[in-house]
Amino acid sequence: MQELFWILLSAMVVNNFTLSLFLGLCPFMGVSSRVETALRMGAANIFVLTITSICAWFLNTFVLAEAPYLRLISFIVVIASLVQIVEMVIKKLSPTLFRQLGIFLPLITTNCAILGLAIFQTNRGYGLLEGLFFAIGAGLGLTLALVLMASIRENSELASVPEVAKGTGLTLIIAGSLSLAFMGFAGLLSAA
Amino acid sequence: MNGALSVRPEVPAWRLITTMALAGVLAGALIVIVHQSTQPTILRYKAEMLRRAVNQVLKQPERYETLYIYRGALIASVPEGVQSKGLDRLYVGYGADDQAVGFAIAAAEPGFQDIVRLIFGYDAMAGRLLGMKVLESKETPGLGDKIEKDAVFVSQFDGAATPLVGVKGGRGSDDPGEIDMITGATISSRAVIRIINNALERSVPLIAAREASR
Amino acid sequence: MWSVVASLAPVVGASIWFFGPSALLVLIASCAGAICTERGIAGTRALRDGSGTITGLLLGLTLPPGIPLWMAFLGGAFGMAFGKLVFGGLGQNVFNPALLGRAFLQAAFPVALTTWPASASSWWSLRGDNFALPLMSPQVPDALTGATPLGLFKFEGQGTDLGSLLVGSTGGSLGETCGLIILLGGAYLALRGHLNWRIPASIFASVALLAGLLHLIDAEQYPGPVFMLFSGGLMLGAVYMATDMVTSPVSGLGCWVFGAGIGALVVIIRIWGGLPEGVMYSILLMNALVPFINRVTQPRVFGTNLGSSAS
Amino acid sequence: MRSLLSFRHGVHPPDHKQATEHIPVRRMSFPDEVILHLRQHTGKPARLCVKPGDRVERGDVVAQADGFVSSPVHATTTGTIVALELWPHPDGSRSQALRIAVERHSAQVPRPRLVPEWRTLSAKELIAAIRDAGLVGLGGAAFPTHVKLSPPEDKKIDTLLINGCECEPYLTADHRAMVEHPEKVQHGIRILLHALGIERAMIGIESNKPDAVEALRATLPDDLDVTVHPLRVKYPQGAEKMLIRALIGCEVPSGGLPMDVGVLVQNIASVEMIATVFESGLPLIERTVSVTGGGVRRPANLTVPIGTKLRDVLDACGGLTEDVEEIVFGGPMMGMAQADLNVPTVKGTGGIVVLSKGESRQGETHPCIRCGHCLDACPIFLNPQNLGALALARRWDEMEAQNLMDCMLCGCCSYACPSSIPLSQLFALAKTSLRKSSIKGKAA
Amino acid sequence: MSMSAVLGSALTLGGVGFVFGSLIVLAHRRFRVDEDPRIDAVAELLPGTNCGACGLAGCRALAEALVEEQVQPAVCTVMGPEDVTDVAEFLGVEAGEAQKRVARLACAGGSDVAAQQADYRGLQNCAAAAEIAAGGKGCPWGCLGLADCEDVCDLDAIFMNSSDLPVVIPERCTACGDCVDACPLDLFSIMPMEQKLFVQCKSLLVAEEAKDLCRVACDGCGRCVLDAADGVVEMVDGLAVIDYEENDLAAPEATERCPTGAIVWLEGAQFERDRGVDHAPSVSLRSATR
Amino acid sequence: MRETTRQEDLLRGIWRENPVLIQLLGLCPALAVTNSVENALAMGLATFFVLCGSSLLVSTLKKLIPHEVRISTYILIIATFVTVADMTLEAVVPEIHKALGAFIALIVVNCMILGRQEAFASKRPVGRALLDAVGTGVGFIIALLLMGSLRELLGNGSLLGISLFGPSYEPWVVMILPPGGFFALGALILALGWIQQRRAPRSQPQEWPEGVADREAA
Repeated sequence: MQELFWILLSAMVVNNFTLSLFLGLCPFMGVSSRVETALRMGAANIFVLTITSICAWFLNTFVLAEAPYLRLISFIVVIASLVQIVEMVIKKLSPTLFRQLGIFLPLITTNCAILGLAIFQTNRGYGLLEGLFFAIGAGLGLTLALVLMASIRENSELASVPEVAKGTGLTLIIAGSLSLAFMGFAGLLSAA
Repeated sequence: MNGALSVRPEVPAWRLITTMALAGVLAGALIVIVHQSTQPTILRYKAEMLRRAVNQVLKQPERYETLYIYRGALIASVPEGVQSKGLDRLYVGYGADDQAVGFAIAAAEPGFQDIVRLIFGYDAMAGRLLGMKVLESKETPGLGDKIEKDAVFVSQFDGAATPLVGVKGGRGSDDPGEIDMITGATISSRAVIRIINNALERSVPLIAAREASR
Repeated sequence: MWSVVASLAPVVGASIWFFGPSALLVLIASCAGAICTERGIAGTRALRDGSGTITGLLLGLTLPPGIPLWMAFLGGAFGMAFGKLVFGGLGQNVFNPALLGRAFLQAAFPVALTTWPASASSWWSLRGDNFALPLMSPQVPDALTGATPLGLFKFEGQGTDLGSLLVGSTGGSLGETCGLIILLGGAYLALRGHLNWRIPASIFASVALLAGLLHLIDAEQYPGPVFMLFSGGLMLGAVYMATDMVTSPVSGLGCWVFGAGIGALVVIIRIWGGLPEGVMYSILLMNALVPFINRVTQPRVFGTNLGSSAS
Repeated sequence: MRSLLSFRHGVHPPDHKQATEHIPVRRMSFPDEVILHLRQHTGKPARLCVKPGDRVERGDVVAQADGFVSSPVHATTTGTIVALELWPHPDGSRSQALRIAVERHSAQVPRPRLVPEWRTLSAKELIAAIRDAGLVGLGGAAFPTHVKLSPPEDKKIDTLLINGCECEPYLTADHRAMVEHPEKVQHGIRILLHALGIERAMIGIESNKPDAVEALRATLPDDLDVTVHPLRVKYPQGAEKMLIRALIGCEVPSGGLPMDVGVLVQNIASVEMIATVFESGLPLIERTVSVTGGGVRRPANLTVPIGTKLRDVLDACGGLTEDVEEIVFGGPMMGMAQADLNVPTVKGTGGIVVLSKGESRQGETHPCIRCGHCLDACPIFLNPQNLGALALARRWDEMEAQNLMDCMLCGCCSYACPSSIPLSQLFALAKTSLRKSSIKGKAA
Repeated sequence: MSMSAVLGSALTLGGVGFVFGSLIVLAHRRFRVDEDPRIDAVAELLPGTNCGACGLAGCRALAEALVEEQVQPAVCTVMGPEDVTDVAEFLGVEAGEAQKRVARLACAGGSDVAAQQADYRGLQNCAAAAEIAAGGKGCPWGCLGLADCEDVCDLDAIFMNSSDLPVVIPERCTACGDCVDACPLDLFSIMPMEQKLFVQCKSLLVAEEAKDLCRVACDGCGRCVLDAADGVVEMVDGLAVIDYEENDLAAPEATERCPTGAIVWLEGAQFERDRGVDHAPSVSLRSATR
Repeated sequence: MRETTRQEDLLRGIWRENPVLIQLLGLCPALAVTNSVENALAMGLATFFVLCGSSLLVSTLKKLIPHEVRISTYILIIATFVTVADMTLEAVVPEIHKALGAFIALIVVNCMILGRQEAFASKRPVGRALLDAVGTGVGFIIALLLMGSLRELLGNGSLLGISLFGPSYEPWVVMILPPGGFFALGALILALGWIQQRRAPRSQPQEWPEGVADREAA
């Protein structure tokens, strides 16, 4: 149990996917100007990451055991297609949910966090349960980073930011500062 | 403006499917060919790395062999029909007289920043360590990564009595079980000690059982 | 702003009393870093309201006395440039610039930032290699290094007696050792209306509560609330850093949430984290949350959600 | 002091009332010319019913109410109508106004007229009489009184609140009215209660006017449920919603009116004026104005004919000092700055505050440091800090979503701001912009 | 490892490709949104500034309207004439006549000619100043000169001249109407360039009173009414008003006897022509990272 | 789309439309693996290889790939090249491969590569597509090298492992940690913006009309 908890916390805050592994930077820079959007993007991410984790575990265990060299290409093709199919299913079953989350799904397909999760999970040899905790932790971490960034950017929108720093410059500096602040979580639960 | 303004004609379904399938076939073929030509080099390198690590922590044995942990016991060769791939393993080194000099045990647990992966040699007879080598860590450069790079720290593990006890630097005690921790990197140092102690806790009964059965 | 500087005078005085000329040098260097950067980048637009001096002083007070001066200067410059000026200057920043500078230094030079002087031969002697050449490592003899009360507790399980914690005769950063003087300065500021008393109050309350609970559960493993309150940078952080108006919530409720969050994070990092001290990171993390807190703690507008009294 | 009734938040500006609070009200002599704006009240401007060249006597109707939410305008002096022309209005614009040349040697005695015996009138007739007298709320907004007295059928009024707070600094006209004519105030209350058909009235007075509390308590009627309540000295205690919160203890719903909680609020000056109307038969043609501030040589409370030019009022008070900085109609917190000495007083003008250099708060604006003082000051619990930032970015719609429309522009936030950010001015312009765009939206 | 492995993986991936190719085809057929493909094609040609000068909500909306032949390509004044022709040819419609429109300011009372009554010291923007005694300017209809229009103009088509009047650069103005919305005194209006006769004043005051407040105010003398063709200019409440329905009859003669110069004949920009400055400032470069 | 010359195709990606510094594509590798020049160079070369390879293939096959499945096909092609690059690096420079870790595989989801296919290679002749890919790839390498040298220089006092400041240099450890990546790129972009801003008004100062000049002076 302790180990699962550590996996979750590690992916969420200690080695936050975005702030220390630089995964999912595109949405982090792009979809982080409004808190509502960021929250929904985060939720969509948690969802897709969970699916990916299960998917990757399945592929690793049953399909790719003999041909690990096809791992990358299978991951990307399967994940991309799966996300598309999930998108369609949601569209069909719940238009409300689709409006809330669905529009982000295509954006997530080519998000490095998703592929990154699958690869890290494989490299670390996580099982199904460990993988799930890892995925949820990573998703929560992404959401946390996105929401923090979005609320800060909303705030800075009203500030007299110097012309050169507007946009990316400031976003990167904020990201750096967040990353610096998250260093405080280093060693969490592993000091004992 | 030229031909940019044209409306795309409908494409028949079979063409879409064939394109995808064909692309898949080509991709698969290409990957396998490259895989086959690079695989030997990669495997050779990996084996070489492992050999070096084991040799280092076992203090240059004559030879070593791999033991698999299978159903709670150490075995030298995997029974028929069992995949060796997924099994945990350790390595036993032999001296010139073909006596086992020690076991190389790999272990991984969270350190300060992320997982620390290390291998250490263990002399089961004397209950002492032979050496320790960190294989992979993401500890703070210049501080935590001293567990890997600080020769003084690493050399303490040569011949250290188990279980290990970490002490704050500068005490100058001669107790062989005491490891002087790195100033400013107490957590990382402690992690190394903890990883080794935990791994021993797991492995020592296995080793004892194997010795007993001999 | 200058009144905040004035209220810091006793803290500065105490740090010089405890750490000798080193303290003064470090403070001057960090202030110089902050002020030069402000003037250099913002030019004439830079405000002469003392906010640069506060940033420099607060940064200096969180540094160990033996730190090379070039590092103190760099920290001030970094905090000012990336913590404040890129956001558009006074009033627009999200993170406390002094703490950002300190966090940067901590991440950049972890060894120098955790080297505490054990004792000095005389008041006049320097507490470390203050005059190390720019970009070069300080030369610190081992005999000089000591440990902070929190470090002692975390890594060696040793307590420190309450009297020395209160008076400040322990190892630590320049301005962090003497809790009583800091409280005094805070009280002065609160009376003048320059400080929102809710923030330190909620920080103290949540730290005391959480630490007290844990202490009740296992007094051996977890230190008592008084030790938690008076050790490390908690006093300085709670009174002078967390209360920076720009980087704290605007509404009363928001301030309570903010303070409670800092307190909780401090206890979490100190007890379960890898670092002995977490005040700086706690405040920075909660700084990052402030815009979000402000969003969710908008005051209830007069005449809305009246419940039964409306009819 | 803690036990006194009040509301939450608000500010404590220095009251500066000592200059005039002990000086009895005096009447100013008639000026040479009065300017009567047709738009002196909230609602539709009055419709002219005289023409240039006509001679009018004091109290004659010169413009009829045009519709229900409107109010007639009466000649405030005897004289000849010179012209109808565009004249500076206290709100800064130019609007249609009558110029009346005052008859030099007239006794200014009004025509003999019938004084309505209010006790014999039905509520409806009484309200009609109030309308014909051109009565509007004299607290500043100048909302026609008869409209206020005719709530819709489904709103039951059970309490009349009398606002004797006069929480704006400097102003003392209401204070003097309460001290000098408590019996008139009680009389006015009696008439209003009769018009509303209820028996309960509460008078709220800030506790810095103990003599007023004393005077009104001494004259309380025996047959009606009228009570006097000293209130904490705090701005804006006199705002309707704040007064209701203090006296009744409930909040007027956001976007609602006092009648939604069964209350009607009247200002002391209006109450006194109602009594005057029914005692003398004269319509609303003059009122007491506090002329005060460091920029006036002889501060005073003057009874001034409505339509007197600012210049003439100031002359009656000894003129301006050398270091005048700013002239404000109304109080310094919510009043309107004036740019032209030819501006005439209107029905809603209860104070003329002339600020000298030392008094005028013209601090240099600094960046917002998010200290939150404005949140602690705002009596209706808005977030002026955020609203101000949004206003600077012209994001009006978001401001509306954050309840900007509940802002009553009391100015507490601007007063509390240590960086001297003109927050309430920003909100005023945001409200104007929103009103403009909503009109446009309706038109489209 | 041999040929069989190569074949195996090739077939595996080929199969994967086949399956997902089919899936995509299925999805494509089933969930397609029917949209005229020409809309995309046209939208690509449009400038993409979403300026709104065409009167529609952005370029995409214009593309839709163009395809449905509700408007003619020339309503887009931002796109070059060749592009207009391209779009027209592609859609097989008439290009239509582009009518260049610009924002015009109905006030010429700069700080050099208009009287100032009081000092305004509050927030330095027009909207705020308009709230306080009309910003201290004598004429309550007059331009406050605090540049709200310049601030809201995204195209840098407005700059304030030395007497604090906004000058619209016709070459840059896309007639988006942002300045019209921003001006608290409603002084701006969007007008076709063809409408050259223009009254640069909104003051309803007449005679000396008008001229006391501003030397270039319309004082309601009525000379222009007499000098112009019948029905072109009319006096309404002491202000000359031009009936643009009769624009064809308008001629510069109407401005000749104006004692204040309130009525003008505009060939290009307002105000700047007399000063001999007729070229636009270069566009300031924005950071490319935005 | 405007016609471009060959020279433009090649040079555009290198600086004016630099994928990382200007277009902000491929930030993940630009931040994650640039803590030393060596890693940055390896990553840059691998990406360069993938980009050129897939551009070449995509523009060759553009007629055969139907519009509807183009993205899926591109991803397939890119993934193939990435796998090839991954294996080659592992065989040839195992140390660097270990340092780059999963980020080699993540080249697949580098938006820059897919972006070039979609925007350029799928519409242009093979030669042009290759020129564009080379330009963009070189631009990417340059950006990575800039980041790598800045971070290695400050964070380790060395370039390509060669110590520059002597043994007593105090490294800024933070620069090779994640926050350092963000700060380094942020600072680079700020510096570029600042240079651009400084240069912009000076280029055509005399063309400003009187009124504007007055206001600028005031």
